[in-house]
Amino acid sequence: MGKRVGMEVSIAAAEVVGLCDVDVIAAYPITPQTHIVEHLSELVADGHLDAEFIPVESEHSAMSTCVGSAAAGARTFTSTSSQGYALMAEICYIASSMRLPIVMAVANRALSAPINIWNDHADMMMARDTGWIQTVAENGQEVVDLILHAFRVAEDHRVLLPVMVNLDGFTLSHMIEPIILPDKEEVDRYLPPYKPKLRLDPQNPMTFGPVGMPEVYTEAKKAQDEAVKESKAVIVEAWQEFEKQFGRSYKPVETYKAEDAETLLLTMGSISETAMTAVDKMRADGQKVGLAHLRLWRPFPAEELVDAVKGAKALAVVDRALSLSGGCGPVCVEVKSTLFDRGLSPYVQNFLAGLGGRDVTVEDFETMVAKVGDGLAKGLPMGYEIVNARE
Amino acid sequence: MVEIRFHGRGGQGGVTSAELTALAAIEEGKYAQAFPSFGPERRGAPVMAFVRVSDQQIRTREKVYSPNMVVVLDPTLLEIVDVQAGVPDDGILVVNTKMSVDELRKNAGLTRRLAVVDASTIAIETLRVPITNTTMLGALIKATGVISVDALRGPVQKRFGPIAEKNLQACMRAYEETVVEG
Amino acid sequence: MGIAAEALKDFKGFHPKKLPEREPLSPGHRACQGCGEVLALRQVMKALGENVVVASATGCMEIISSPFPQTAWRVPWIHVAFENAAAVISGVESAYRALNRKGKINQPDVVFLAYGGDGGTADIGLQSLSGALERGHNFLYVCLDNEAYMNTGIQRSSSTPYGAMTTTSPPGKKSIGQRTWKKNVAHIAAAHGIPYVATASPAYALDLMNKVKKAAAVPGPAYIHIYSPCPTGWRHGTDLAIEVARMAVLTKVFPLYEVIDGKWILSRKVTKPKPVSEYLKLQRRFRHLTEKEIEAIQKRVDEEYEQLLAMCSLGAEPAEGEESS
Amino acid sequence: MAKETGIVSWKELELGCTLTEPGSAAQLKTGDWRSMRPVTNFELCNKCGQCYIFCPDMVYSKNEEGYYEADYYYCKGCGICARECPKDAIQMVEEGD
Repeated sequence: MGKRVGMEVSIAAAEVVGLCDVDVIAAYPITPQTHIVEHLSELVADGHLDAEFIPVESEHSAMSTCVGSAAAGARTFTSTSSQGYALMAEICYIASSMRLPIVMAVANRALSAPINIWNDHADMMMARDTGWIQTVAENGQEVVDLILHAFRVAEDHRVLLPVMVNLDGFTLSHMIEPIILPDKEEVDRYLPPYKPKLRLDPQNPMTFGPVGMPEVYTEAKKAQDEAVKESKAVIVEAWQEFEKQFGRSYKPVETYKAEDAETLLLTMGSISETAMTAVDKMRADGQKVGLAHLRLWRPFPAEELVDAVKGAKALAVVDRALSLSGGCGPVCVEVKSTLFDRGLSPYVQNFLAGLGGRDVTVEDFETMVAKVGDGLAKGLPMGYEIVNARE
Repeated sequence: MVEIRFHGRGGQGGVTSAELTALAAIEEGKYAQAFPSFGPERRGAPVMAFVRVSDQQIRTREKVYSPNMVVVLDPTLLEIVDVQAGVPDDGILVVNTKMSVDELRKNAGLTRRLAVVDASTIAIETLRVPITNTTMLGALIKATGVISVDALRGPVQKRFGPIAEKNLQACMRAYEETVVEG
Repeated sequence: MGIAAEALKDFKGFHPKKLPEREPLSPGHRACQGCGEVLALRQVMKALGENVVVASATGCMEIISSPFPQTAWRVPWIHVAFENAAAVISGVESAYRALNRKGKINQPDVVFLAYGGDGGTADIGLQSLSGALERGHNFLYVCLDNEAYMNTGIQRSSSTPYGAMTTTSPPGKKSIGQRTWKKNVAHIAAAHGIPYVATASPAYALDLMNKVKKAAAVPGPAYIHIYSPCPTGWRHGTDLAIEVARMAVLTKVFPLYEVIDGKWILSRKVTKPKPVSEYLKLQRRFRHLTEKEIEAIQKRVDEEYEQLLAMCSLGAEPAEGEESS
Repeated sequence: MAKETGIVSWKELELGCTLTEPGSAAQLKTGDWRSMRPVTNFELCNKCGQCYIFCPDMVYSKNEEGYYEADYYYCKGCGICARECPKDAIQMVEEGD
């Protein structure tokens, strides 16, 4: 059993990658991801991790190198943030389409302009349609657990898709907090050695990445879409196994005091913890408020979401990235679409909060809940607002 | 839950103070968070770092707005930073200064409970450098008891290696010399 | 002795009468009639053999060899995107290094090839190429230079020669066609201080194949810049690829040389060069050029060749009495 | 035939559309592209192999007597071989003649 220690979350992330017998790491520094790759390069330099650490010249090359490495059959890791993700985005689509089980930690950060190194979810939302599996951590322990989980899911032959583990930049990445790191035997028990299904091998030559003309592109995308959807069962199964072995439980959509809640907050990422504190406070005041928080962003857990929110009259959905001028933020789009498809129509308000490192406080959540209650009572139109934008 | 704010200058070790405090608390089996003020400030600029310590799991990712405890690592900051901002009435300020409590209260216009220690002198005499991070942890421990010196030992060893013992000496001497307002 | 020279000290070239029969790139590919680029690639692959992994940039050679559901590749091959073949092969090479070291595979002798056209090399892929060369991966990068973006319809690149007509450097009342001089990527590669750099031409097939064999034998990065005539884009007959490629060498337009451990070596000295006009007139992409412009090109070609000769002479022992005191 | 034409169900696609049959393009009859065909006069041929090494389409192969024979299944009729033959042993003739 691993020991509970205080450490920076980025260091813990690198440590668990080191425990996973990674073969190749290719990365380019960008704040706030840097501590993860710095520590990985130290682990390699000190001989604690037997891997190739490739200090590439850009994020585009980081992901390209990862694609080459994974196609050659190596367990492959990288990490980035924000603009770095934007630069590698082209290749992220290809990594997923080629079904390569790369694991990437993204220390979530806002996108320029204005340039801003602080946390929001613009980068992970840009990755929404790439076909990567995306999980979301709310604290340091979850970062460690989800990275370990990511390798197991990605490499499962029923899945073979890349996995992005999202952790809020600074708010998580630079936080020192208690972490239980698993020991090597525990990791080995949970994570079998990587056995590639297809591989670039002169003894069995294959052509990776052929031209897909109109006759096959549709089928290729259909197959990929099915694979991403089907991955959910394996993701859940791997979490169940994780709970059996480590005792910590994860679900695609998690809830907090939601059973009898009339109003639900819906969040994703580290603000979910603050939201729990807000729920406690409002519950103490006699309000029937609860929380649903997304652990899994892609594949989108529609059924689990419906189960979590179907009893609520009103939802306050918090987004941390904009879809400028669209009907609402990307999380809320998904929520509304899911509910509409099933004939559910609670009152939904969307709050764009915590942009570019702006704090999201307990008080902010209380205000959101009050606004939703007010809107529902008065029949105000549903929509979105950018929280705390000064007039 | 207690919240602590450290004021220092970039490069002086304020962030290290915060980290060591959290690590010591975790060593004691408590829950803790430590984080810097994530800014673009570079060496020399006034910076802050924060710590939360609790017996229960900490479920907030808010910034620290109302610290119960404030540690000022550099006396020159008193003139340029409102170190008392957000501190509740029953909060305490632990300040590196050559002044007495009374002098400090008068000169700096501080209204909260005070603890003072000449950490710069202790650091120079013990460590030969005016880096007061571990020294001020001795003062914090004396003034608040938020962590114990014993729990600090491990994290300091790990962080400072060969100079850990000297840092612990400075810490202990500050513990002895800190004057805490009644 | 440098690492390349050390690796090549017992080098044996191919015998012209006993070239390997293997065709790692199969027939049935869909290159244009008379394509000089696919011919160059065929020669490269014949030289490399089957124990190889290939990363391809987007471009003609990718499109013509891999449309689903058939592949012209008999060796493992990967195409990812336009600008990143060097980064992709970095990953493949590193994976093999790690997996061999960790005992997960036992394939220590695999050769790694990345190739791209001039667009994928001189323009959009230059950063990725530079990164891979600088990091010292053990691979060969081949630029198949047909001097424009042929795959997308003959647009100019930084490798398009001065005066050439392309669809984005059209000659007109205010333009003579391409207004810039060709970027020299072989020199850029050499500036990385890698063990092996060469230029080659499919018209000198044995020379090309021997250079590829050397590049594969050298540890660390190697770069070969291969002149690749494109009858479609250069507007010449489908039977002229070799003639044009040969003329490029004989007019000093495309000199053949090697840079081994930083030492520049001319592969063949052109002692009685033909006039550049002989080369230009074979291709309709140059037919709008006036005497004045042809003179300017001739001057530039002569200057660059003199520079190259000077660089090649640097490796020679200084003549007696020339030493400075 | 589905495999040759690529008209397949999404369920039949290999992972990531990877092609697992090496060199399957050799099935493609690029000889259909040709309007002129090279014909070698072996009486003039000196077996130098220029036609072989300069062919972009891997058309030529050595027969038992050491002469290079064209495989018209692949020959696109570019004419490089005829042009480069040092003995003028190869003539391009119109298809159908």
